[in-house]
Amino acid sequence: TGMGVLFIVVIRLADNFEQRQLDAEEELRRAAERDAIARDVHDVLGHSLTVLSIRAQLARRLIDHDPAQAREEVDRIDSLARESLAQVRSTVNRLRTPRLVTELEAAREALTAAGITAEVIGDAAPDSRHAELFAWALRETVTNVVRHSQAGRCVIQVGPDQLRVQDDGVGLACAGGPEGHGLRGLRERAAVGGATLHLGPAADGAERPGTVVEVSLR
Amino acid sequence: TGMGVLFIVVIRLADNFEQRQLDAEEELRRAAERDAIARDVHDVLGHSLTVLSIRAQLARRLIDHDPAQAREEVDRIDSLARESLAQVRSTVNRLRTPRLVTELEAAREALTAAGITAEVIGDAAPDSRHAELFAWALRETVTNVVRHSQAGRCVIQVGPDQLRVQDDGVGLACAGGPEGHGLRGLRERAAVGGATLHLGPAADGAERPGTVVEVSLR
Amino acid sequence: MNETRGIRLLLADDQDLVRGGLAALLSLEPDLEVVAQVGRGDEVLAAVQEHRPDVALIDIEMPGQDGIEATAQIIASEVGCRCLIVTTFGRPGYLRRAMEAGASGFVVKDTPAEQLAQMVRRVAAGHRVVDPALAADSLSGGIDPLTER
Ligand SMILES: Nc1ncnc2c1ncn2[C@@H]1O[C@H](COP(=O)(O)OP(=O)(O)OP(=O)(O)O)[C@@H](O)[C@H]1O
Ligand SMILES: Nc1ncnc2c1ncn2[C@@H]1O[C@H](COP(=O)(O)OP(=O)(O)OP(=O)(O)O)[C@@H](O)[C@H]1O
Ligand SMILES: [Mg+2]
Ligand SMILES: [Mg+2]
Ligand SMILES: [Mg+2]
Repeated sequence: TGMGVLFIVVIRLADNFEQRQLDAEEELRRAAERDAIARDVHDVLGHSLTVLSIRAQLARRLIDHDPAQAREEVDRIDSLARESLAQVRSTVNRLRTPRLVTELEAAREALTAAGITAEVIGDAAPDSRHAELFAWALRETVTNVVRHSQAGRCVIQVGPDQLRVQDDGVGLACAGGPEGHGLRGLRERAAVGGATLHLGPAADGAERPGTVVEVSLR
Repeated sequence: TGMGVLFIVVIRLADNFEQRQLDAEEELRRAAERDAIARDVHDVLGHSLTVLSIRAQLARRLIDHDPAQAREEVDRIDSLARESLAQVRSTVNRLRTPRLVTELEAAREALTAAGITAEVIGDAAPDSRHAELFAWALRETVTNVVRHSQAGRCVIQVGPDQLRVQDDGVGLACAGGPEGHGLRGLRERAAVGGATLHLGPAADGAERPGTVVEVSLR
Repeated sequence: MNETRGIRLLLADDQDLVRGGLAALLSLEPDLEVVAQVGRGDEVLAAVQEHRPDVALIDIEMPGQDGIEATAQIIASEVGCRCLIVTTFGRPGYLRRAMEAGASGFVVKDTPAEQLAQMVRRVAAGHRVVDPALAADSLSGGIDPLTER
C-alpha cells in the first residue's frame, strides 16, 4: 500500500492547494462585493445628504427675503430625501439573501396586495446554487412587475433549469425607464451563475404587449 | 493497491463532506454579515431620511404663516442631514475590507493629524486571516483614540498573535460613552476569528489612566 | 358621533419628529383632526378606546408591542376604528401580518402629505390601500424581523 499512501498524500496536497485557491478567490469576491456596496451607499447617500444640508442652509437664508424661492428649496429637499430613501430601500433589499421558497411566497403576496393576479406553476426544484440565482431573479422581476407593469396578471414558472416571469402589462418600452440596477445586477448574476437572461414582450404586436423575463441555465 | 484506492476514496469523501459543511457554514456567515449590514443601513438611514422628508413638507407649509418656525424646521433638517452623513461615513468604513499594511499607515496619519504622537512597534506579520481581524481592530481602536481619548501619544504593537493599542488619554470611564457599534462589532469579529478582546486602563490609578485594547489569538 | 363630520385620527409612532410632523401636516387638512398621539405600541388600544378616532395611523416598530399586534387588538375590540399601517420599510412578513391583523392599509411614512391624507379618506370610507412599492419591498429576504437586535 506504499503507492496508495503516496497517492493519498499527493491528492490531499492537490486538494489542499485547490482549496486554498478557492478560499482566496472567495475571500476576494466577498471583499469586492462589500466594497461595491460600500461605494454605492457612500456615493449615493453621501452625495444626497451633503446636498440636503447645503440646500437647507440656503433655504434658511431665503425664508425672509424670498419665500417663493425658499419654498422651492424645501420642496427639493423633500424630493431628494424621498429619492434617497427609495435607494436605501433597494440597497437593503439587494443585500438580503433570498431563499427561493420564501421568495415565491413573498412574490405571490406582493402581487396580490398590488391587485395583480398571481399564478405560480412548478415548484422550487433546482439545486441550491441555482435556487439562489432564481430567488434573486424572482425578486427583481416581481418587484419590476409590481412597480412598472400595471399588469392585471402575472405568471411565474419555475423549472429545474428555467425561471420565467410573464405579465400582461404595458411592456418594457412603454414603462420607459432606462435599465436600472435591477436588470443590470440580474444580468451579471446570471452570467456568474452560468445562466442567460432573456427579456422581451410577452405578446408581440399587442397594444399591451406585457413583459416576459426568462433566466435559463445553459 | 486496492486498500490504497479505498483509502483515497474514503478520504476524498470525508474531505468532500467537510468541504460541503464549510461551504454551508461560510454561506450562512456571509448571509448573516450581509443581513447585519442591511439592518445597519436600514436603521441608521431609513429613519433619518423619513424625518427629513416629513420635516421638509412641514417647513414648506410654515414658510408663509410662521417664518420663525420654518427657520427652526430648516435648521433641524440641516443638522439631521449632517448627522446622517457622519453615520453614512462610519457605516461605509465598516463595510470596506481593510488591509493591515494600509491600515497601519492610515492609523499613523490619522493620529498625527489629530496631534497625537504615533509609535508603531512590530510589523504586519500575522497570516492573512488574522491580518484582516487586526486591520479591523486597528481601525476601530484608532478611531476611538482619535475621537474619545484626548491622548498625547498612542503606541501600536503588532505581533503574529497580538495587536495592542495603548493611549495616555482620559481613559474609558471618563469618556463616558456607552459601548457603541465599534467595540461591540469588534468583540463579535474577534470571537468569530478565535481571538479575545481585552479593554482596560493603561496605567491603573493614574489621573489620566489612558486606555489599552488588546486583541489576542487564543 | 362627531358633529363636525371631520375624520378623527390617532397617530402612533415612537419617533417624536415623525409623529409631530405628521400630526402638524395632517391637521392642515380641513377635514382631518388629530385627536390623540401615542409613542408606544402598548398604549394604542387604550387611547383608541378613550378618544374614539375613525382612523388610526400606526407605525410598526414601536416599544412595548408592535403596531401589527396593536392593530389586531383594535380590530378585536370592535370599536369601529380602521387601521392604516404607516411604516418606513417593508420587511418580510409585515404586509401579510398586517393584512391578517385586519389593517385597512399599508403605506410608507414618507408618502407626500396630500396623498397620505387622501389614503386616510379612502380608508375612512371603507376602502383598502396598499402602496405597491412597499408591497414590492416586503418581498422576503434574510431578515427576520423577530431577530432584529
Ligand atoms: N415587468 C415590467 N413591465 C414594464 N416595464 C418594466 C418591467 N420590468 C422592467 N421594466 C422597465 O425596465 C426598466 C429597468 O428595470 P430595472 O429593474 O433595471 O430598474 P428599475 O426597476 O427602474 O430600478 P431598480 O434599480 O430599483 O430596479 C424599468 O424602469 C421599467 O421601465
Ligand atoms: N481610547 C479611548 N479613550 C477613551 N474612551 C474610549 C476609548 N475607546 C472607547 N472609548 C469609550 O468607549 C465608548 C464606546 O466605544 P465604541 O467604539 O464602542 O463606540 P463609539 O466610538 O462611541 O461609537 P461608534 O459606534 O461610532 O464606534 C466610547 O463612546 C468612549 O466613551
Ligand atoms: Mg427594478
Ligand atoms: Mg468607536
Ligand atoms: Mg418606530
